[in-house]
Amino acid sequence: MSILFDSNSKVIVQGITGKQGSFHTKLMMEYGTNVVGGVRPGKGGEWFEGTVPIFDTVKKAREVTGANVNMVIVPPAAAVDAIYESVDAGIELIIVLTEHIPVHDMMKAYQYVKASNSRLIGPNCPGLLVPDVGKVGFMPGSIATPGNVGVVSKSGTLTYEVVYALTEAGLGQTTCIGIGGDPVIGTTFVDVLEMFENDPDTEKVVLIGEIGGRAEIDAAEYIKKHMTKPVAAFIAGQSAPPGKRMGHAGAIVSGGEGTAEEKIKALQNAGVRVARNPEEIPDLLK
Amino acid sequence: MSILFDSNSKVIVQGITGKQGSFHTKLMMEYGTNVVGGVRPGKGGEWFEGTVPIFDTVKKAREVTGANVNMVIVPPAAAVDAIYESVDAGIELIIVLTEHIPVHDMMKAYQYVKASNSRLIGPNCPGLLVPDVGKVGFMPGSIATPGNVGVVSKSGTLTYEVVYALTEAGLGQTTCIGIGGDPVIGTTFVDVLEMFENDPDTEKVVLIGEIGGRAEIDAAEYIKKHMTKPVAAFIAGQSAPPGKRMGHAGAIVSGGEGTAEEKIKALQNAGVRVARNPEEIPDLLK
Amino acid sequence: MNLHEYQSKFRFGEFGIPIPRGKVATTPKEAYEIAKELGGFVVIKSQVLVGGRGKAGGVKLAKSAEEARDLAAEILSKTIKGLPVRKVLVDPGVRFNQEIYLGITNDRAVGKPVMMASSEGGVEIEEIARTKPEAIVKEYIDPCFGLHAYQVNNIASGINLPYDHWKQFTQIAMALWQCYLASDAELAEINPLVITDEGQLLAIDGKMIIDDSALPRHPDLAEMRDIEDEPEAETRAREAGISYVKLDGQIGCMVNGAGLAMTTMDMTKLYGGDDIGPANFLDIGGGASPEKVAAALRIILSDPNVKSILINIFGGITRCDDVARGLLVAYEEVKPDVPMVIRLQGTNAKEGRQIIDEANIPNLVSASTLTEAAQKAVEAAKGAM
Amino acid sequence: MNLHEYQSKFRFGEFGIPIPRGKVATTPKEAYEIAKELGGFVVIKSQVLVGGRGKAGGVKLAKSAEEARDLAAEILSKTIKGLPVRKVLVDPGVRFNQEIYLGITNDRAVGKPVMMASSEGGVEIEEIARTKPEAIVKEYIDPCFGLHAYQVNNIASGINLPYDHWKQFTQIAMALWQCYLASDAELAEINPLVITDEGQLLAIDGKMIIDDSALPRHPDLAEMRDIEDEPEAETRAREAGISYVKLDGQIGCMVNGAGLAMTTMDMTKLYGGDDIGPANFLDIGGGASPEKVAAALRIILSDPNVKSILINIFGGITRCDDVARGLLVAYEEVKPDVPMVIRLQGTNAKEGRQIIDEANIPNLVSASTLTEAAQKAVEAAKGAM
Repeated sequence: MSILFDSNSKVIVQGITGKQGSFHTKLMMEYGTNVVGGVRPGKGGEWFEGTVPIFDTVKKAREVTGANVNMVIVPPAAAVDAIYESVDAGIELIIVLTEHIPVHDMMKAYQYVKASNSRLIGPNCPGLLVPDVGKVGFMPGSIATPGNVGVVSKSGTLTYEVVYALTEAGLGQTTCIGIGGDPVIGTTFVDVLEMFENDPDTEKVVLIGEIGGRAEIDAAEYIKKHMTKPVAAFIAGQSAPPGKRMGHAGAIVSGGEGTAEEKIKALQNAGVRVARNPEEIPDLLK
Repeated sequence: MSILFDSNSKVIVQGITGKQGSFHTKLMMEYGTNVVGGVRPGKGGEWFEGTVPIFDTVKKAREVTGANVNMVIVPPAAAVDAIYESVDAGIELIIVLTEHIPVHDMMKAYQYVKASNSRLIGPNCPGLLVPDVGKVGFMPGSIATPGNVGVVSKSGTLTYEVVYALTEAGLGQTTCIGIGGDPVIGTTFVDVLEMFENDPDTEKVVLIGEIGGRAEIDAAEYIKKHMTKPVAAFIAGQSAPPGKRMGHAGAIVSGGEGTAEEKIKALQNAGVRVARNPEEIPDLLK
Repeated sequence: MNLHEYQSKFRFGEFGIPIPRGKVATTPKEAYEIAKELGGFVVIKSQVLVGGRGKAGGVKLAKSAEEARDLAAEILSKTIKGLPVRKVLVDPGVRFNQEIYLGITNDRAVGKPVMMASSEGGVEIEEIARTKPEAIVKEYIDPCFGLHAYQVNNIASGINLPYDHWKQFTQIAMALWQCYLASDAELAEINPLVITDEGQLLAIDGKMIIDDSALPRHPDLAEMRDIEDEPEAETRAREAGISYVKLDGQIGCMVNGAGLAMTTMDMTKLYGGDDIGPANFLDIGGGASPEKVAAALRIILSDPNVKSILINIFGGITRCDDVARGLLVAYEEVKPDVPMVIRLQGTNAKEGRQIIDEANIPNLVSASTLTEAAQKAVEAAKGAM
Repeated sequence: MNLHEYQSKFRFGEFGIPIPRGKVATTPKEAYEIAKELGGFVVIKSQVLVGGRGKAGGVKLAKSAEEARDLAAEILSKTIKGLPVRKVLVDPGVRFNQEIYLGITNDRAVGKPVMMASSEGGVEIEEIARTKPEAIVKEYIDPCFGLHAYQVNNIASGINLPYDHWKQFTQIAMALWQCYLASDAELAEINPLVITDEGQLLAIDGKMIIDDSALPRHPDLAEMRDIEDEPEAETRAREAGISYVKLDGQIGCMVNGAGLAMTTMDMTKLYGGDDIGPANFLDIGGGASPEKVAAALRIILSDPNVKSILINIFGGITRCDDVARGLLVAYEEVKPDVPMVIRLQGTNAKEGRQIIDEANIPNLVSASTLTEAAQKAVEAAKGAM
C-alpha cells in the first residue's frame, strides 16, 4: 500500500495545455497514472491527446470526472488562485509544482487550506510517485520500484538521486514524496512521517532535508516521540554559509537558525541514522 | 437553569470607563452580576467604583480574573477590534452592544468568530438577562422575574415590553436574550432556539422578530423540524413599506424578501402561535 | 444610502469599469448640448431614487440633439412615484446584442458578500429569481480572502459567456468587487452589462447602496447624498439624530427603540383598519431630552396628513417621569394642535402618567397599555378627519 | 533581496514611520554638505549589506561638519566583510533614553507573519533571544485579517511601554505592518526604535528583506537592488536565469536542482577536508541547453579561486545524453582550462557518459557515482594548487 495516492486516485491537471503541463501529463499517463481531465479556461470541451477532456474550471472537471487529485502546474501569478479553486471545488489532494509563489500569498492560502478538508502538497515540489501505480509531478518513473521504503524530501533531483540509489540497492519504495523547498508549504515532514508510521506496508523511512527553517527539528521530535519504524536521513547544505539563499526560497540559515548541524544533531538524538553522503543511505537502511 | 449565562459567569466590561459603559456596569452590579473586571488601555491598574480592577488588555483581564464573558460597549470604530481581541484571548461569550458597526467589518469578524470556540451575541443588541442571577447589557432588571419562559428577540425596548407583559401575567423567564437588529449577527434565532430546546428549565419560548432577512424563516424551519416546546411569536413591521430601513440596519424589506407576512406565515405553518399585538403573548402561552 | 444611477456609474468608471460617456443635465438646454456633443443619438434617463423609471416614462431614446432637448424637457417636468425629476443623465445610445446582470450584495444569513450574475439581464434580479431562477449564478465571496479570479471563471462559465469576453468580464467583475469593497457597499449592481455590437462589454445601468454605518469613513460618499430627493423631514430627522421614515397614514408615532416603533405603527394599522394607519416610523433612541422630544414633535407635525400623535415610551434605562417632564417642556415649545395620546410603561411609569394627567392639557391624554393607546389614537384621528 | 538601511528607512518614512531627516553621500564633500545642513552633530553610517557594521568601524559620530567630512572619508575607504563601502548615510544625531526592537517576519512553521518587540533593542534580535528571551514579546498576525490594534496594545503592555507612547507606537506598528505587507517583505525591522529625550519615538535604524518571488509585482523595489554591492557573477547568473552563490572554496560546481547542488557542495567539502571545498552553489535548473551550460561555465570560471569543476546532473526529465552534447558545445565555446569532472546519472546516463568519453577531451573526465566524482574533483583541485 501507499500513502496519499493509490490506484483509485483520479487526477486532473490544471495547466494541462501549457508546455510543461502537457509534457509531464504525457509522462504521467505513460507511467499509468489515471489522468481523468485537464483544466484550462477557454479550452473547455476540447481534448488533450484525444483522450483526456479539458474543462474551463476545476469545479466542472470535478463534477464530470469525480477527480480527487489536482496537479497544479500554472504560472506563479495564477497558482494561488488554483489552490483556492481546488479547495472550494472539494479536491482532496492538491499538488502544486509551481515555483516562485510570493510567500505572503502563500501564507494566506495556507491558512485557507488548513481550515478546509483538502490537503496541499507543495508548492515548489516535484510531486509524488507510487511505484508501478502512478505519479503526479516531475519524478521520473524509471528510477523507482515497488518495495517497503517510504521516501520524503524537500528536494527534487536529490530525491531522484536517493530513490535511484535505493532501487539500485534492491530497496523498493511504497511512496516517494517531495514536499517542496519553499518556506511555507502545505504538508510537512511530520505530516508525512505520521502517514508512513500508520501505513502497514511502509517498513522503513528516508527523510531528506536541507538547511533553513525548523521542519527537520520538528520531524526529529516527532520521530523521537511517536515513530517505531527506522528512519535514515540526509541533510543538504552542510557547507552552505549563513545568510545566503541556496536556490530554494526556504534554504537559508538566518539568525543562526536552520543550520544543517543542528538538524543532524536533533535527528541523531532521535535515533535517526544520518548519512554524510546520500549514496550511503541504502546501507543505513539494511 | 438558564442558557449562556449563570451564577458562575464572570463578566468583564470592555469600555468600562466610558459614559454608557460605567452607567450600565453599575446597574449590572446592582442587579447582582459578577463583574470581575474592566478593560481600557492606559487605565490598567486603576479601579472602577473602587472594587473592580481595570486592565489594559482583554488578555490580561482574562489571565488575572478568569473572566469568561466580555461585554463590549465601545465606539463603533473600535468594536470589531474588541471582537478579535476577545476571541484571541479565549473569551467564551462576547456580547457586543455597540450599534453602527460597518457591515463589511462585521462580515469579516463573523467569519473569524465562526471558526473559533467563542460565541458572539450582537452587535447592536440589548444583551441578556437571567432573572435574579445577572444581566449583561441594557435590559432593565426590574421587568423580569424567574420562571420557565425563554425569550429571544431582535429588538430592545420591544423585548422589555414583552418581558414586562410576561412578568405582569405571572409568567417568569429562564433567560431573556436580545440577538440584535443588524444584518450580520453572531448568534441567530436558530442558535438560541436550540439552546432553549435543550435547556430542561425552559418550558415555553417567545420569539420576537421583525422585517428584513430570513432569520425568522430559518427559525420556523428549525421549530418545525426540531422543537417540542411551545413557541409564541410576534413579528414587528407588518405595516412597514418595502425598501425603507426601519431604524435597525437589518430591518428592511428588499426585493420582496423579508416581509412580516411571509415570516408570520412560515411561523404559523411551523405550529407557532403568532400574536397580532405583543400584549397578547402571555395569553398565547397559557 | 442609495446612490443615483449616474453616481453609481461614475464611481464604477473610477474603478475601471467601462461606462458610457454620458453627462448629467438639469435643464433641456444642457441636455441639448450634451446630446450634440455625443452625436445626437442618446438616451435621456431621469435620475430619481426609485425603481421602474422606464415604465413611468422616465427613460427615452432620442435620435437628435433637438429631440433630446424636447424629451429632457418632458422628463424634467415629470414626478415619478412622488419624486419630482430634477436631473437627467444623457448617455450616448448604444447598440447591443446581449444584456447581462452582474451584482454583489451582502448575504446576511451567510455573513458573506455574494456575486450574482445572469445572462438574462435588463430586468430586476428579483424578477429573474421569480421567473427563471436557474439563470442566476452565485459565488459566495469570503470577506477575508476577496473575490478569486477562478470564481469569475465559474460565473462566466455558468452564464455561458463566450470565451472572447472572459478577460474583459474578469476585469469588470474584479473592479466591481473593488468598488463594492472600497465603498462599503451593501449593493453594487450593473444591470444591464451589455455586449455591444462592437463586441465590448459596457455597463449601461448601475446601482449602489452604501452602508450608512460606514459613511463616517467615506466623507466623499456621504457628500453624494441627494437631500433634494428625499422628504425634507427625513433630512431634518437625520440632523437631529432621530430615525424617521415618512409613511402615508394619519397617526404620527414617537417611540423609543426601532422594534417598538415598528410595533406601534403596526398597532395603529391593526386598530385603524383600511383607512387609518401610521404617518411615520420614528425612533427617538435612548434617553428623551426635551430638545429631542420637541424636535421629534416638529418633524411629525411637518407632515400635513398627521391627524393624531401616539407617543409610546417603554421606560427601561430611560425613566418615564423624565420623559413626561420633557414632553411638557416640548409641548410648550411646539404647541401641537392635534390630539395626542401618550403611553408610558416600565420604569417610573406611574409617576410619569401622573405628571401628564396633572398638566391637564386638553389635547393630551395618557394610556396604560399599547392596545389602549393605539385605540385612542385611532379614535382621535377619526374624529379629526 | 536585502535593502540597505537607507532604503529601508526611507520606505518606512513613506508609510508614516518617523525617521531621522538624513541623506546619502557618496563622497566626503557630500557628507560635509549634509552634515552642515543638519547642524553638524550627525552620525555617519556605512551602507553595506552585511551585519556588524558598528563593530567594524563603519558607524561613527561627528560633532561638526568638518569632522563628518573626515569620518566619511575614512569610512568610504573601508572594506567591511569583503564589501567596499560606496555610500554613507548621514543622519542627524539623536539623544535618546530607551532603545526598543520592533520587527515583523514570516514564521515558516506557523505560516503567519509574527510581530516581535523587545524593550532591549539596539542589539540583534537573535542576541536578545539568546541572552534574555523573556524580553521578547510576540504576536502572530493572521495574514487574512491583518494586524489588529489590540495586538499592538498587547505588545506595548508586554514591553512595559509607558502609556504616553502607546498612540504613537500603535501608529508606527500599524505603519510597519502596512509597509511589510505592501512590500512583500520577509523581514521589516526597526532596531532600535528609540524614545528621544523629547519624548518622541524615532526609527533610527531599519532593515528590510524583500521576497524575491514577489519582485515581479514590485518594479519599484526590484530597482532598489544594489548590484554594485553583490559579486558580479551573481548579477550575471540572475540575468541568465541561473541560481548562483559565490563561496570561498576551489571546486566550481554545476548541478541541476537546488538540493542536489547543496549536496554536491557538501561532497566536495566532505572529501576535500579543511583546505578544499566548494567555490559556489550553482543550480542550472530544469533542462540544460548548450547556452545555459556555457553561461554557467563562464560564471564559474569568473572566480579566480576555481581550480577544478564538478558537474553533477541527475537526469530525470532532463536526458543525460542531451546534457553531454550540450556540454561539448559549451566546452568548445568557453574552452575552460581547469580540470573538469562530469557525473551523469539517471535517464540515458550511459549514453551520456559514452558521448563524453568519446569526445576524448584531456581535461574532462566522467564519473558514475557522486562519491567518485567528488573525490576526482578534489584530487584535480589539489593537483592544480
